[in-house]
Amino acid sequence: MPQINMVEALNMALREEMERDDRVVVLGEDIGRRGGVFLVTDGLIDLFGEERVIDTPLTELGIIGFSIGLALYGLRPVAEIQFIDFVYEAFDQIYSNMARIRFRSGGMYNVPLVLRSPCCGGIKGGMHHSQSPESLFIHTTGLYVMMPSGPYDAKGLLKTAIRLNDPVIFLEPKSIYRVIKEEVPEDDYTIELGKGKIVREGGDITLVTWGAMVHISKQAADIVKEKLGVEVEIIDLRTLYPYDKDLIIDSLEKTGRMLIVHEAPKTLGLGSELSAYIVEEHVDLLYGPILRVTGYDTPFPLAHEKLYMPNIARIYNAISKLMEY
Amino acid sequence: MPQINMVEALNMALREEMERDDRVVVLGEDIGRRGGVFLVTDGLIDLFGEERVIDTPLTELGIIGFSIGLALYGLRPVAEIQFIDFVYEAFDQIYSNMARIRFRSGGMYNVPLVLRSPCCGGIKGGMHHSQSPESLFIHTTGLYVMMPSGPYDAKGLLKTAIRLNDPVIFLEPKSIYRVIKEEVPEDDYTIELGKGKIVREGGDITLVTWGAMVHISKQAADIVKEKLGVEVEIIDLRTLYPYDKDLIIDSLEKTGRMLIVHEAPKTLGLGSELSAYIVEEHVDLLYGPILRVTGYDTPFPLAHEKLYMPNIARIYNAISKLMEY
Amino acid sequence: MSRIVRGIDEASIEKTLGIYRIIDEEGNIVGDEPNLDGSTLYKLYEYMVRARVLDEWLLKLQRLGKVAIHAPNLGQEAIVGAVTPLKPDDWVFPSYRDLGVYLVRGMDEEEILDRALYNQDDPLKGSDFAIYGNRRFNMVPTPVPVGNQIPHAVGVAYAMKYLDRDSVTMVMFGDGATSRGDFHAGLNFAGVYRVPVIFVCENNQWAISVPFDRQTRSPSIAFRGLVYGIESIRVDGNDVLAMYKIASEAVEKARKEKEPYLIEMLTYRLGSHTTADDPSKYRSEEEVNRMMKYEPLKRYRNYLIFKGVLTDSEANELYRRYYNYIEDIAKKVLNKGGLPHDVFFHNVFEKLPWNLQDQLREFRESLELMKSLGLEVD
Amino acid sequence: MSRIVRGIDEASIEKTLGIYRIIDEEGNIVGDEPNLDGSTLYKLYEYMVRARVLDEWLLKLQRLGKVAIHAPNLGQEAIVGAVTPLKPDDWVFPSYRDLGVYLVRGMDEEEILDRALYNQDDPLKGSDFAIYGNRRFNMVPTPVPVGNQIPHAVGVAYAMKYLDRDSVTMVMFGDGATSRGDFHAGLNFAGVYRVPVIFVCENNQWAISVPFDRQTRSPSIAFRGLVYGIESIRVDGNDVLAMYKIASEAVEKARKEKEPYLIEMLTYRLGSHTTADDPSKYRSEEEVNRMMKYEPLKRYRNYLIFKGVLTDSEANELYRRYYNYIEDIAKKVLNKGGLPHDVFFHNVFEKLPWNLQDQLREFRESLELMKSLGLEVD
Ligand SMILES: Cc1ncc(C[n+]2csc(CCOP(=O)(O)OP(=O)(O)O)c2C)c(N)n1
Ligand SMILES: Cc1ncc(C[n+]2csc(CCOP(=O)(O)OP(=O)(O)O)c2C)c(N)n1
Ligand SMILES: [Mg+2]
Ligand SMILES: [Mg+2]
Repeated sequence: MPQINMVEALNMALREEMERDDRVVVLGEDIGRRGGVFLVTDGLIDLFGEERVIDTPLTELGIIGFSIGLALYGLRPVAEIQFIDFVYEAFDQIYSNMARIRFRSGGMYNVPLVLRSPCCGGIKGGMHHSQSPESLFIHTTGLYVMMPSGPYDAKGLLKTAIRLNDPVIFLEPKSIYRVIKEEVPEDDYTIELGKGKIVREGGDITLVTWGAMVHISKQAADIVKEKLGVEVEIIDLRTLYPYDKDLIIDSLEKTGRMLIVHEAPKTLGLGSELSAYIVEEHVDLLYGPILRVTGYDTPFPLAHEKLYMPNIARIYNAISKLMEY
Repeated sequence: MPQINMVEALNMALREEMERDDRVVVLGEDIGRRGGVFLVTDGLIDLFGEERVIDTPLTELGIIGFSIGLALYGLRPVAEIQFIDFVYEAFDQIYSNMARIRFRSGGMYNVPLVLRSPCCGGIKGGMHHSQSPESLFIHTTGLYVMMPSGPYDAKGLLKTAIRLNDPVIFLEPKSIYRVIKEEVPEDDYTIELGKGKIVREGGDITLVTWGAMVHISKQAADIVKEKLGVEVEIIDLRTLYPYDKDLIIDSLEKTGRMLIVHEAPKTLGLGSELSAYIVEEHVDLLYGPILRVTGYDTPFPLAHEKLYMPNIARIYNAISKLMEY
Repeated sequence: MSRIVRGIDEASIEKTLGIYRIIDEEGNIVGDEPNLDGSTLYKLYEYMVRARVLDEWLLKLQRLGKVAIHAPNLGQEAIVGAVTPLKPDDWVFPSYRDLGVYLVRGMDEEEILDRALYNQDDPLKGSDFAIYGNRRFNMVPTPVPVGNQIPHAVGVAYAMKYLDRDSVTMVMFGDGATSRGDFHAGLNFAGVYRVPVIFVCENNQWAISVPFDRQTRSPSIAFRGLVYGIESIRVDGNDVLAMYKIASEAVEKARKEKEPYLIEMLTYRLGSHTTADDPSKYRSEEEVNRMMKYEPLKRYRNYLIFKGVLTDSEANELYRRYYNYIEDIAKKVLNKGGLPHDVFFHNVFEKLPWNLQDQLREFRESLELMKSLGLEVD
Repeated sequence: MSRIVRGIDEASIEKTLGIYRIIDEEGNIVGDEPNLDGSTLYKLYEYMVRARVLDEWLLKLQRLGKVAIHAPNLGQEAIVGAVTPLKPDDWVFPSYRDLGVYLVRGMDEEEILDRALYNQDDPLKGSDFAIYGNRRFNMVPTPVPVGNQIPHAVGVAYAMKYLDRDSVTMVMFGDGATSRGDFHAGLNFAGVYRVPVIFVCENNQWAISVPFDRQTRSPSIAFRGLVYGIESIRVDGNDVLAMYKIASEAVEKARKEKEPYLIEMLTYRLGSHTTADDPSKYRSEEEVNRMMKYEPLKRYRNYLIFKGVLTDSEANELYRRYYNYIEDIAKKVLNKGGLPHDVFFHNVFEKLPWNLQDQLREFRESLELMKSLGLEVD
């Protein structure tokens, strides 16, 4: 099996789903001839024509509002927002409609719409090409939220998302679009909603993370092992809502120590919910505090983004602190 | 001193600030002749004319985008969003501009804009006249967020908000607009940003809350005292970002038990951050878990809103559980 | 300026600046009557009467504290003319002020009252107030944020065309809604993709307290349609025949040519914005009285009497019949039980995620506790 | 259709559907020349040359890996004509493709390069890429989300009028931006409130890969202005004299009458969207070559030579002079140091709230730790 990157895996997922079900359509800015600015939709217009691979005018509100209509009538739109940082014009459509139509209609209508978008930092994208706003969607109620950390998961999760009968926010960490290659089968496989994965086993600390931070966390874990002899278990959540609480609890039963790593700003990043949930329901599992290594509570900067984002030193530091308990 | 309600107190604050500083202007839908649908701006158009009391077209994006311009040029706009549930069309302007212009411009420009809006449930307003989205603003980074629980604080906080050189989201729990009356001086007083208040003293449990939930919490505390003999200390945060961590810590030093009550959905409600912060930095103060009594993770319903919102029984229940530690 | 630039010519502009009408405020014929048989003419009247009577009842039930809020449709009943040409498979996105639309689509008074009272039979299960809809009638419940439904309708129309269906979509919204991004995006998409959607803007001159002049400086709403490449017309929205005729043409064009269409229904909101409003703060009674003479029922009744389709006493009898009919229904629906306590946990997702399962468990415990504490369960 | 409905008459519509120009693509005079002295005529040319040379240098620095991203302005240099009539107290909201605008406002090449490299002298302190602005020049840095600045400009213009200032505001944006809610809301507010704002839409036919036809079915962008009650005109945007003349009129009108104005600058994006783009995927080289003959510098040079304001060799010399000038500046700025590591903690708020103080402390510790772990501090 050849190794492919995440862009290719996503492209494969879209192509296969479009072949499988002609209700699947893709739309967004520059996703046609241009193939998307990151080429995730590359070539689809040649295969499926411009009625199924729909270039839109420049309005995110329009893209999502229109996609909701497509979904109401039974299509399965996959809408690309060019960068998640541009989604906010559509926030009313997302918050008040995409997430609420099933509820508003007493269950008569549903919105099987996937909003996929490149997210997160690491490409020197500055304030508006780097953000990690998953919290906003998770708090909305009515949306599933996913973020893969590599090509294999990306394909399987996107297929799952497309087949769900409820709306999904599908976030793609762009900094690893082309960096990580994996074997990705041409078969039809899906990855269950709400299931995380242990990507590194260890008995001392449970490190919960997702997206590109999985890889930084692994590097940090190796250094920590080497320098401190500490074994870190790393959980890649993959689905951020609903997150895999059982996997976290099982791991904490071994380790008793918890660290969360994410790129989003600390205050009300998903880390706060994970921490609060464990303290509320499973405080007895803990030896000490739950720590968070996250983006700072500032806008995402262009200058020194590598220092703004969680890095090995900060993870190392948090692990050392946790090992004091 | 006569007793007045929150609507009157807010009206007084606006009038006094407009008299004090002619850069203060108010704007929004139906805030002129109509005086706002809750009458917070009632009479201002007669005093200050329609150039300072500006009825706008029906677009929240327009209201906030335009207000940002007013603020950039040195005015001090107070923009009303008729219900906070309608703010989302403006979310791009809020998230990408109102909260980011100081940062984007390297500190050269600032946006002294107050977005005030009725929020929260309790008036049978259904999905789109009842929500408590403070988390979205707190996580944005770059916004101050306030929510008063009574007339006196409402006046003082609004004056503080208007005089700050940074943007403020000012949320007004509409269910208590006319229910609670207090003595409110005609003087010019302000309430410091970031300072909470102990509204009930007690040594057993620290209950952190804000807005209309302050009053439900007080009622619950009385019942708990009567039935269980437990003394609850209630903190009204007043400012939600930055929240008054010192007041919480001081109280926890006495009580060792923490309960958070808010109307917003549980997952990633501000309660999660308060909990995560205490566990991260002050875990040693705690005897057991930190509990949350909140809105459920569903859209805000019309039917049975009183059961959806935190109520006395749920608070009672949480307190009983906490007292097991 | 007679050259045509992308559909912009003198005639197309004139259509957006004039006012198309067939009968005047006295019921006199001043335009081209459509070719309709007596029973169709009568049906239009009957729907308008039903809408008006139902409106009165909803106001009454609101005053009695049974209905939380109601947005009166007094003066705007001629909207029934816009929906009558539609087929059952066509989709409608109504506004919140559209009692006549719900009735024409097949929703009956009982279902509307169940909804207004959100009792056990509420089809929308107590989700929100003052909104109506039902999949059975291909009528999507209105989002309360004004204008949200506009791009939805365009998406539905695109899907109809994509799936080669013979259907069209119609969407209603007010003059205030035209200021929103949803309007701009929706009409632009429709213009670019050429889909079978009919936009009906009920320009009732007011958005709560904001008059049309303060909402926009566009010479008309219809004129706005031209910048999206959409054929547009301004119609006397209190003339149900004009509404019917133009809508029929628009629906046919949309169905056959897969083309969008904008109808500005020029009308006037005679009542308060909602039962929570106090219009005396911002507009004079004199203006309302002046506008009363243009209201749609009286003129159409005169026309029908002139045509021999109706007599005065038949008209009065029709009104009384529906008044009593709704009185009976009101009694019935007021006696129905409420929705289950845990109703709001359902219909968030197809299946409850674990956190909602946990919360539902806690919720049920809390109901027990309420009882044991002697607290009232709502 | 000669009757006037709120400013809609034949002439006003014609202005939005025609193309106003003064010199053609060969530099021949085909319209009314403005009355300008030689030095003003020369200045316009000099700014265009500076913009073009700077553009070339930014592309070069990007290829060398020194600049992260650049949005070329090749072909759109005549935008300098729009800003030249403004006074220092007037405010400008530029777009990201507006090198000439920054120069006319007084920002020099060194500051622009400091910004592009976000070095220690970056006035915007490393906040974002490809944006420019400075309070000293009353030029607000562009938000990256397309169109956000449009309602801001209207607010500033309102404040100018409210405070009785003698100033006006000008805002630039692309054809793609007209699809956004910001455009719709901004123009509507300007139309309703009658404020001194000049909208300049640089319609360069493309929004990345989306051609104008797929962006909107409006016959022109200028035509769109009419629905907001705004006087509007379409101008040959590669004719710097036409741009200058119309902008002068618009600025004067805005200043005196406190009225909004929309100028559609009809132009063409000759380069890629940004250095990250690959236009070969969506448009033909043949189209670009065809459009090259309309580019603004050549035709204006011909005109100036014809007018005796410039010789061919002076023109070449001017180009070379700026080329070398920027070469020197590039060397200088590349040697400047970077911004402090903790720069991003500042300018979130006027004062650091406690959580940012705590985080700043942790941040400083982490820098120490990085060093001790032998990790590179960026
Ligand atoms: C986005 C949004 N903002 C504000 C409101 C509050 N509101 C409800 S109806 C209304 C006026 C609507 O006017 P119009 O569109 O003309 O419809 P009409 O009520 O006249 O039928 C307003 C401001 C809302 N529902 N949605
Ligand atoms: C809201 C938003 N969506 C998407 C983008 C990505 N993007 C950057 S420029 C651009 C095209 C802009 O086209 P236009 O407005 O015509 O300006 P031009 O680049 O042609 O000067 C797009 C889609 C963005 N910056 N902002
Ligand atoms: Mg209206
Ligand atoms: Mg363009």
